Amino acid sequence: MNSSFINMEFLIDTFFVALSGVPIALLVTVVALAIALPIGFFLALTRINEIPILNGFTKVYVSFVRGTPIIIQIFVLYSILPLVLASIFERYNIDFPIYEVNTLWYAFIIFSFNTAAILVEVFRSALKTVNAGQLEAAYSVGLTTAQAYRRIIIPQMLVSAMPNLCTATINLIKATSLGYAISLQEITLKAKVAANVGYNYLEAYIDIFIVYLILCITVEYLFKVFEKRLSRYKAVATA
Amino acid sequence: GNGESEKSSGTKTTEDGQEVRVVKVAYDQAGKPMTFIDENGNATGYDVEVMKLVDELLPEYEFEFVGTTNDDLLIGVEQGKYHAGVKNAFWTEERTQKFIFPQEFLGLSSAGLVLKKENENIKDLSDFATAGMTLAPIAANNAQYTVIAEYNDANPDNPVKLQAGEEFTVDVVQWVNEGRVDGGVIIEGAFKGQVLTEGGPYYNLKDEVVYNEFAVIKTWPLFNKNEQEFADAYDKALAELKETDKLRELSVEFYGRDLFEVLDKVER
Amino acid sequence: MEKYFDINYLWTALPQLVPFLWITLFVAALSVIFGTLLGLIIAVFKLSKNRFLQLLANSYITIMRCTPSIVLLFLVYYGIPAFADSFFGIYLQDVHTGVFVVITFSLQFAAMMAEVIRSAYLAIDKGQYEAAVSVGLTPFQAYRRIIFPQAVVVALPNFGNGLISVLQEGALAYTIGFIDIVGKANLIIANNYNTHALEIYIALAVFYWVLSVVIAKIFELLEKAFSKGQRSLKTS
Amino acid sequence: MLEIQNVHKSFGKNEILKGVDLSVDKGDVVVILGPSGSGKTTLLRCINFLERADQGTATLGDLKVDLHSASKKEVLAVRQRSAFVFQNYNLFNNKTAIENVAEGLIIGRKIPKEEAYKIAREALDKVGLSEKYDSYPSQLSGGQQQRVGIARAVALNPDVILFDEPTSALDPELVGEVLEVMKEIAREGTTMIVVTHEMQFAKDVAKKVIFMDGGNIVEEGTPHEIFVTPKEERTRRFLRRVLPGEYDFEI
Amino acid sequence: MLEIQNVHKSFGKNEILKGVDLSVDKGDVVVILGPSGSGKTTLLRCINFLERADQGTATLGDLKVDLHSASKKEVLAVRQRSAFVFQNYNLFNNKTAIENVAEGLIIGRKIPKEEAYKIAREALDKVGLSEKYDSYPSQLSGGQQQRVGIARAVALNPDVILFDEPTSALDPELVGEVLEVMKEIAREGTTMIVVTHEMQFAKDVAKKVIFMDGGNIVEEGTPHEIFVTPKEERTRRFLRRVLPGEYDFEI
Ligand SMILES: Nc1ncnc2c1ncn2[C@@H]1O[C@H](COP(=O)(O)OP(=O)(O)OP(=O)(O)O)[C@@H](O)[C@H]1O
Ligand SMILES: Nc1ncnc2c1ncn2[C@@H]1O[C@H](COP(=O)(O)OP(=O)(O)OP(=O)(O)O)[C@@H](O)[C@H]1O
Ligand SMILES: [Mg+2]
Ligand SMILES: [Mg+2]
Repeated sequence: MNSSFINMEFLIDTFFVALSGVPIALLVTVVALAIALPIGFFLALTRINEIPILNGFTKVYVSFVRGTPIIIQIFVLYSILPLVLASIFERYNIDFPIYEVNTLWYAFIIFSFNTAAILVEVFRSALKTVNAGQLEAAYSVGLTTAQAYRRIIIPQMLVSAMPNLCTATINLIKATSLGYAISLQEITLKAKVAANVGYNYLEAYIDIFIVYLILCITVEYLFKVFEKRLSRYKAVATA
Repeated sequence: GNGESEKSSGTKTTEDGQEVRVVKVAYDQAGKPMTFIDENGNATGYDVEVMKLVDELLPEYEFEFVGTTNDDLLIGVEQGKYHAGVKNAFWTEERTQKFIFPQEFLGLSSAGLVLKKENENIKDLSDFATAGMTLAPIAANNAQYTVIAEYNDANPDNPVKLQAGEEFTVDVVQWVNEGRVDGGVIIEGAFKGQVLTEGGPYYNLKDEVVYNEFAVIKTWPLFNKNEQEFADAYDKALAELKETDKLRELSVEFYGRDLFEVLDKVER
Repeated sequence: MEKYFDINYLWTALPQLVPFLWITLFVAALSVIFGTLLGLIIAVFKLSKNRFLQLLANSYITIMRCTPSIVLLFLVYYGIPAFADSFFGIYLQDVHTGVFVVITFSLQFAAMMAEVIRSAYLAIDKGQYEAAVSVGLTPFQAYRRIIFPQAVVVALPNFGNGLISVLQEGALAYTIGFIDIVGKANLIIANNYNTHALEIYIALAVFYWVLSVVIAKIFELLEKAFSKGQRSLKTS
Repeated sequence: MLEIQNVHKSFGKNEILKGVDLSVDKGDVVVILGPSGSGKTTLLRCINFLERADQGTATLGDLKVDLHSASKKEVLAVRQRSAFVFQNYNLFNNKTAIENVAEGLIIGRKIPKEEAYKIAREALDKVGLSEKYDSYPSQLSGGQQQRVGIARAVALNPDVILFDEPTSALDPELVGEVLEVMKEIAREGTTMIVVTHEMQFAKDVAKKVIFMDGGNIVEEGTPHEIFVTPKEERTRRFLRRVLPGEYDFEI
Repeated sequence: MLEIQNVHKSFGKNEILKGVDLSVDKGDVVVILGPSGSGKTTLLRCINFLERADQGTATLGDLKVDLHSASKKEVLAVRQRSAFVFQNYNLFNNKTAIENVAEGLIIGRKIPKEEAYKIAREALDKVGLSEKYDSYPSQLSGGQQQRVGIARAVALNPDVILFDEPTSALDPELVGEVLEVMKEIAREGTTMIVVTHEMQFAKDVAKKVIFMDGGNIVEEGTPHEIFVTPKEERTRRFLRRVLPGEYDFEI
């Protein structure tokens, strides 16, 4: 065993550097989810109810997001967005300092854009698991559609959506690691910057690995707890 | 690094019975004009061409050039996957713990700021910092990052806002011209290739942006820690080369300028 | 923005990228083959009654699930040779980069497939197995002739999704110097002094998009072909 | 009380209901019989707007609506005056028995929570589920679930309750308990339209029996008229198939 | 023909079968009755090794096996001499009707393909499905599916066929067709053990009726003994709940 191979001191120091990127990674995750959840749900409804134009739009949108690597999405949006906005602002003489916008905003937009498309599919399949009879029963006792969704359909749908939501969240957290490409001050970038000084890349990647592992396992655990609470009503039928 | 890897490097015997050691020299395949792959798929660039000259002077070695990425080059040379690597690397104290820096530097690199024409008066980093300007992100594994970071360490009261990013997402010249940032760090050769060469991608911007050199820096090949012998051989060859005009010619070919003329002003 | 966006870069990039498409597909195909085999083993572990094997399978799946591909890629690429060297004195530095790429994505695909295979297996009603043995088939015959063909149908859509995602993860392989379609795109960009990357990346996106649509279509057809006799899931 | 006129309904090119008329007086129980696919379920669903009819009207007390073009408000009004008991219960899976019953009262009828729960408890007591207030549907047997379904309908105190084969998803042994509850409710004077194959129930409880086939009402009359002296050959053929050979029907 | 002795089976701490003995003579039909949860299904499943009993023996002709510790070879031997008709059919979803019937013959019994298909066709003809050879289960009605299930069992020409509530998943109108087929097969002299709630069938066909409760055989006898003059109070209580009030049993 070659002890000089891994620099323990650096490994430990950089662990904390990597850890300091966690708040940003989580912030991006939470904001992206907060934006993507309602949009994803709304678009899922347009798919299920086959609303003419929106349905087609959603299909293309989802197929693009699922069909192309996220790193490419990040890059394309990061390049195009300011160009498009700048030329729009120019045309309408809006004086907005588009280039002084913090990268964090790009991260919010990009990851929301991506996550919303993923959630469309999550919600669509979850909605399908709720028996149509539930909606009919709600109607039959005099609930309106909105009331029926809020009180009966969504709580049940969430339960079957939970595992996929968990996966989507974990994938989102992992995807923020690609935020390094747009200078997002998250885990990977921080560790890599630290590694650059002495070229301690292997150590840095081990640290990144550990941080993500802790982060994602925690998230996984929280989801499990939440799922259990949500699905109380599914209590094993005692025959 | 470790001892065993040495055994594995191949050896060949030439017709006249001499033992020839095959060594792998990695280069950053995306580092035009220092190191890159030309249209025919061959390794070239200033650093690579110098190493080819070195190879010619070292009959006991045969160089095998391996194109790769920055990150891989650094780790690969450190681990011994490659025996040496060229990537327009600058010297830092920390790096000497991981790699052998030879006695003789490989070449010179002119680093400067890309600015809009109207900001021509910004001559160096301290002007830039004083003006409170924004700098395009630099890849964390790029030596330019270290240069700026070192400037900031030396001038804690007038630092440049430094951001790490990724090479391929930042189109420096375009960003400056758009106004997305006020300035960006660039190597002179790259600037000339993009903007000043007819047919270059941003030749149309030649009157819009300027290049203001702030430093000329020595660049080094990196050797694996166990390759002292190889590094010594390199030193011998390079000293020989510096007696000739060959390096100057390559500098003109790839950077459009003989940087050795300003060698006495180079600080690091 | 016309100044910056020059569609010519896109057109000239397309034909240059095509020859590298097959490398991307080749890597994905190998990863899918090895990943499926490994995934099958892990699924069997997870379905087994042995607590230790279950733990092993669960840990494997969790770790793979929680590791960003790029991190896994680097750990495999640098970790395996270092490990082999330090502990066994085996020299792996000459091994082609592609091998590490395939290992990485096989490991990842296996975790995905383990879950796909497991849930497909569980989706088949136990009664099918019971009916098979009750007419005198051996357990092995029952799996091969009755359970397996039905489970394949269930697994197909998820398998297709997994395939698409492996293709996409492959986009990160260039970071260790692997020249597939993304690597080639990066070389083209480098040869333009890192300019006009946007056009090249859009060209890439087009490739990936078309590819994924084609794959999804193929799997839809496969599913239809394989599911003769299956009830359509439309609930009346 | 409830009068339905000229209900037409097609799915695609299939005409399922071909102009059905039906009237129920207050407090009466009407049983609908008919072979599978004859349109019994569809008729009930059209009355409650779970399907939109192509044509037809419904008069519920003083409320007259067009079954094809009723406004959202009218639909809600009809639903608040009627209740539906489903073949497969359709209890809200995410709510306990008492919440299931109270839901329509609190949200649909805007009855204060406390009062709603009081009504819900009474309804559950009536169907013999005093012990099961806080059980989720998944913790109840089929017969218990259907009794919650009935309590949910009864609690709304609707003008009419529509039952769609309420016992056909139950194990044979559990059928009895549900029929018993239904008889009890009928005895209290609730207006009911019941689709069922339970002849004994029809005989004991129905004021009127309707035989449907192919989207039309073929014959209607008292249980005695339909079971013992059916006029139509189609009715006779159907009864012969459904009633066991030795079934000796006496009224 | 088939003799079962002292079968014990527990799931966890629940003892489901508490030492059941049973014997069937060649060509006889035995009907097993009993409340839900009494262990009827478990008993049949133990005989066919779909569950491993904790204790017990079975003698099938000259083959005697231990229900707890039989070897793989013995299990296969028992399964090849017996057949099982499942409550919910369990047809192979990925195979057509005729493939369903032929599968066991070709793969299990190693009968040449052509001959197997000939046998399969005959079996399907016997249950009245000559038109449906190439239909997949999803294209058949419940009654038709169950008839394929019976054909699949009959084609194997087993020493005994085990039926587990073969009509209870069927719509009331479809029950008749399946019972008819079963009667026909019984008449041909096939040995059968049938768990069912169809009293009429038991009355018409059974040589012996067995009443189980709580994992034990409570009473057994001819249909007349069990239905008309049951000795045990538990039997009487059960029959009262299952048979309609006015059911007038005559033998
Ligand atoms: N949503 C629908 N789309 C298309 N056809 C339908 C739909 N709902 C019902 N049908 C068809 O309408 C016909 C009548 O159905 P309905 O459920 O009303 O019959 P039913 O008398 O209730 O029969 P059952 O006794 O089997 O419940 C059937 O042929 C059925 O296939
Ligand atoms: N795999 C199992 N694990 C645990 N308990 C089981 C299992 N299978 C059956 N049981 C239990 O064994 C008891 C008897 O079940 P069994 O299915 O044999 O009853 P049955 O007489 O066939 O009833 P039914 O008429 O409802 O089909 C039930 O209480 C059931 O819950
Ligand atoms: Mg119906
Ligand atoms: Mg049973």
